[in-house]
Amino acid sequence: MALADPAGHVLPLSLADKGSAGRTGFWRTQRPVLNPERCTGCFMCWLYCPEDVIEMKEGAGPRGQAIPVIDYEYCKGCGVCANVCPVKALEMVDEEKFLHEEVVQREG
Amino acid sequence: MAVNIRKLPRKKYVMPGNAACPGCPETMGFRYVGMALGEKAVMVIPAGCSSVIQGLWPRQGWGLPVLNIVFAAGAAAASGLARALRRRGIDAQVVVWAGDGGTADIGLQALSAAAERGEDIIYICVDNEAYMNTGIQRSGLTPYGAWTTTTHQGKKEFKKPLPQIVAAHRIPYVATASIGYPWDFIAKLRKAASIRGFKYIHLHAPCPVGWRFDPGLTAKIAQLAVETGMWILYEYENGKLRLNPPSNRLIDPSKRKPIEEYIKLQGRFRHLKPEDIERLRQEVEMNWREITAMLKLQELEERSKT
Amino acid sequence: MRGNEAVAYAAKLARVEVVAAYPITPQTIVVEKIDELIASGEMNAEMIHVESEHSALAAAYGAAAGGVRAFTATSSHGLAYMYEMLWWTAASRIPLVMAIITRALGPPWNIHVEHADLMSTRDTGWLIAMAENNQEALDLTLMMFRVTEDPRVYLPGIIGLDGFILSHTVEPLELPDQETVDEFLPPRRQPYVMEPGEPKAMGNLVPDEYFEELRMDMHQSLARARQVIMEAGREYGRLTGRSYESLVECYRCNDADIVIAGMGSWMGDAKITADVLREKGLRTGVLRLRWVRPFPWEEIREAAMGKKLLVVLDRSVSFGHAGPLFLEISSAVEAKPSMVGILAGVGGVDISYEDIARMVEHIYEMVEERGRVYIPAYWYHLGKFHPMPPYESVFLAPEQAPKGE
Amino acid sequence: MVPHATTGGGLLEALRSTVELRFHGRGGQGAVTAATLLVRAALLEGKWGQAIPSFGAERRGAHVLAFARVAEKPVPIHSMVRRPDVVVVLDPSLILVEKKKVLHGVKPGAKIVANLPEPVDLGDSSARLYWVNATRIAQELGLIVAGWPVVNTAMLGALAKATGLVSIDSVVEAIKEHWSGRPRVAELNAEAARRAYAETREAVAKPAEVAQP
Repeated sequence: MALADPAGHVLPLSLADKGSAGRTGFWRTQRPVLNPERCTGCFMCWLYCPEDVIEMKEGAGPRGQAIPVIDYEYCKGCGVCANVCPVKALEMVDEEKFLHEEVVQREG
Repeated sequence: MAVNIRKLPRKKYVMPGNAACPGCPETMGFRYVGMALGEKAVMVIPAGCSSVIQGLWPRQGWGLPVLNIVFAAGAAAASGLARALRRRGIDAQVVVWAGDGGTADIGLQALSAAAERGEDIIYICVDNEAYMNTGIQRSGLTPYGAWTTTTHQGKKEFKKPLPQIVAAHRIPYVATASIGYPWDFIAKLRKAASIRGFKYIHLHAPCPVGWRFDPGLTAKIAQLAVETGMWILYEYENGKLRLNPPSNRLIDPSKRKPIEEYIKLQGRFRHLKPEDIERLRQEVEMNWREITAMLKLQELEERSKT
Repeated sequence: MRGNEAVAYAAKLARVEVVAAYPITPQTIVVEKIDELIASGEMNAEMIHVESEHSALAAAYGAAAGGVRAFTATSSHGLAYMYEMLWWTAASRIPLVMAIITRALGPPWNIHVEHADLMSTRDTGWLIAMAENNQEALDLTLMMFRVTEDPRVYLPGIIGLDGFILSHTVEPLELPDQETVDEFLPPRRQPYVMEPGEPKAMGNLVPDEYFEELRMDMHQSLARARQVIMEAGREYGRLTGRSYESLVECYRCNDADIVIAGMGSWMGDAKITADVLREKGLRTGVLRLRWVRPFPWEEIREAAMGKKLLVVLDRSVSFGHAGPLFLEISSAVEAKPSMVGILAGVGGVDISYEDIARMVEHIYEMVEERGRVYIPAYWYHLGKFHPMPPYESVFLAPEQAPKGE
Repeated sequence: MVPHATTGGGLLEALRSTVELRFHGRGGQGAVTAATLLVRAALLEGKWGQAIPSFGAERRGAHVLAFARVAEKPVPIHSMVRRPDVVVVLDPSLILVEKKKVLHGVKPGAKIVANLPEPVDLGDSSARLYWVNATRIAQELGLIVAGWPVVNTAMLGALAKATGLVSIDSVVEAIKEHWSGRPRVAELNAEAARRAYAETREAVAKPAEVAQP
């Protein structure tokens, strides 16, 4: 967040934080959905994710492998992760399918 | 210096929810800078996509300190900053993170001068081959034939051979890299940070919006550029040239994928006629001839020494 | 000591750590002198030998942002070339000091004095001071470091000195010793430092409303700088005997009927003019602007109050209107005396106290004869008065004006 | 006398009869083009119009705004639209998830013309909702660019139907002019507008509550 100046000046400074362009999850038309059975925990999706919205959760896969956890709040749905996945464990699914789910989560 | 992906820092050097387009290569590249240099880095960013990607005050989308600066001043401002931090005894690595315009065109003069002075900075050119921030206009690094909003018929000139131009300044380290090969880029950044003086890394960064391809293909297209030989991964360390994998296996043209595989995925090359593709192929061959000749010369020199 | 050397010594005494500059006549000596002082070990600083003025200010700015005192100097086209960096530096609130050795801009090439370069910086948010002589060039440079680094201000500052007239003219001056300067100038302060660690960004996009707030804060800080300048000037006087408490200098203004206003080296000549005219029975004084930003509005207003005639000398023109100082001073003068702007000495044309006396006498006679000013702006060229274009079509030329109206 | 001074007055009256519109879309979806085409259609009918892009470095996918004004006579105004008579929403998710922004400042009884698969509840708002599944129309016609359905022309058809501000014929003509060099693209977009015109409905009754999971 913004940095305060002790002398009370208004300064052109910002601090690193999520959401500097808002909740960019809205931008998605498709979202990556993981099939944990296929995932080998190779870290490729994490490595290439342009948005840094993938975290590798160690030991969380069905075979004890690390699996990606995606932050849909900010994931822009570019599909890079699905394309670099060597075993096609990530699939891009149309966002429309999740629309109501999201509204319910938000408002209901 | 092999890079173990699982041992790379997990810290966020790019903040989710920034203003980059989906599939942006610059945010990918920036993450690797953070992973390689970590808390030592201070970024100097001249005008370009990376200025805007930071998003809106009071937040910013890069996980490192950033001094934004006017377009032509990247290398100069970094020079001053690096000197000041050194004088204050602060262990820092000042990094210029500039686009192709900020590097090859409007920023070239300051870059050349800083290289000549041997300033202790790493200069990274994030090359997306056009002025993307203003909406896809041609740059000195736009390749032959590419459509931009100022080359509707396709660019008639060739890409400026910038890494070679910078290498001609005889600085200690010049390398090319690609966002398709993060481990190579990270290793090069780490090497650069271990060397005092001016270091230059030219990062090939395919832009889905400007090149007209599906944003999910950013990394794939970057890899295709290397696999077809359109982009060559190499480094000059104290003047000695070395090809890096996988480019080192591609000296033999038959090992390279046809450039059509790279071109056909991009809308910016859609209008190319066979003769245009041929010209582009010749340009690729020319680049490889130069590299090969240099390598042969080095080999001869080595042999004469022993 | 030449004016350029005075400025170089000021940078040394201020313990500047990084200097980045590109040579341009008539500023070159500043760069050479500083390099010499560094080479001889007298000055503990680094010189960045940049390839252009744009890079000069950018590199000095980078160093200042990195937390050290930084300095640069330029002239004319060099200043024009670094223009965008002026805005960037000021709005980022990083203190930094620059000397501008005033010179005309081409074409045709002309390396001589004119205030066009300095005046083009007025809207950029920098503090601007203008020296009358080499001693003042040195003193104001030292003061500028203190004022720009004051937490109430946090803006960069420019010292102007006239090309060749001061920059290359040898004048005796008193160099304060290092202890005195150290006492006067506290260690560097700035609102933030760019260094590794905290992931902050300087200058990313802001909402338009916040942008306006940033601009308002710059404006208010410049207004607050008035007080800071007066304090620093008083303190400087206490330590050196040379006080710069006021933003203007008034010479025999109090009882004057006529006041000559202006800035720069020729205002010394204007003081002689005042004496000469007083001998002839014309009670004349001089109002010299030592600071252009913040603009000494109150001081000018007060000095002009109740006078018969205010003559403003300008050494550059705002083409299509009049001299910029004349225009600015017009905004401050309330109970307007007869006020006339005169443009002269542009592109290094020599102006002596006799010229100034001639200007004032001529204007005063006209005013006396007709009771008021008909043409408010003239260009004084080779001893003749040329009415300024915006007015000549509206007002009658003096020779056509009916006598005794 | 100043020779070029405007004389006559009556500007406020002209402003009051002006229809003001706000377009909500995502960067790259063509909200600005939609506003421009609307104005072109209005001009074809001898009206006056003005299309205002949202200025700035908006990125693909981000929520962007565009504005338009349509009037019988020229109105010398250049500020953004703060109290819209009509709001056009190009993307279903915007009205679902950013409803507050979509309804912000609308005049009482304003018309909301939205791309939706089914009507939604506008809550306490007095605004009237018109909806059409423009995404489906675009998909069926193959109006897809870089994986995204292009819905802006369909939404112009919906706008014509919901407001009568311009006729569908003018919309089609404006579209054909805009893509004059690419007749096939023009025809597809024109067809999208015509279909949307035919399919646009007003959501009369409050729709059923979204089922709780």
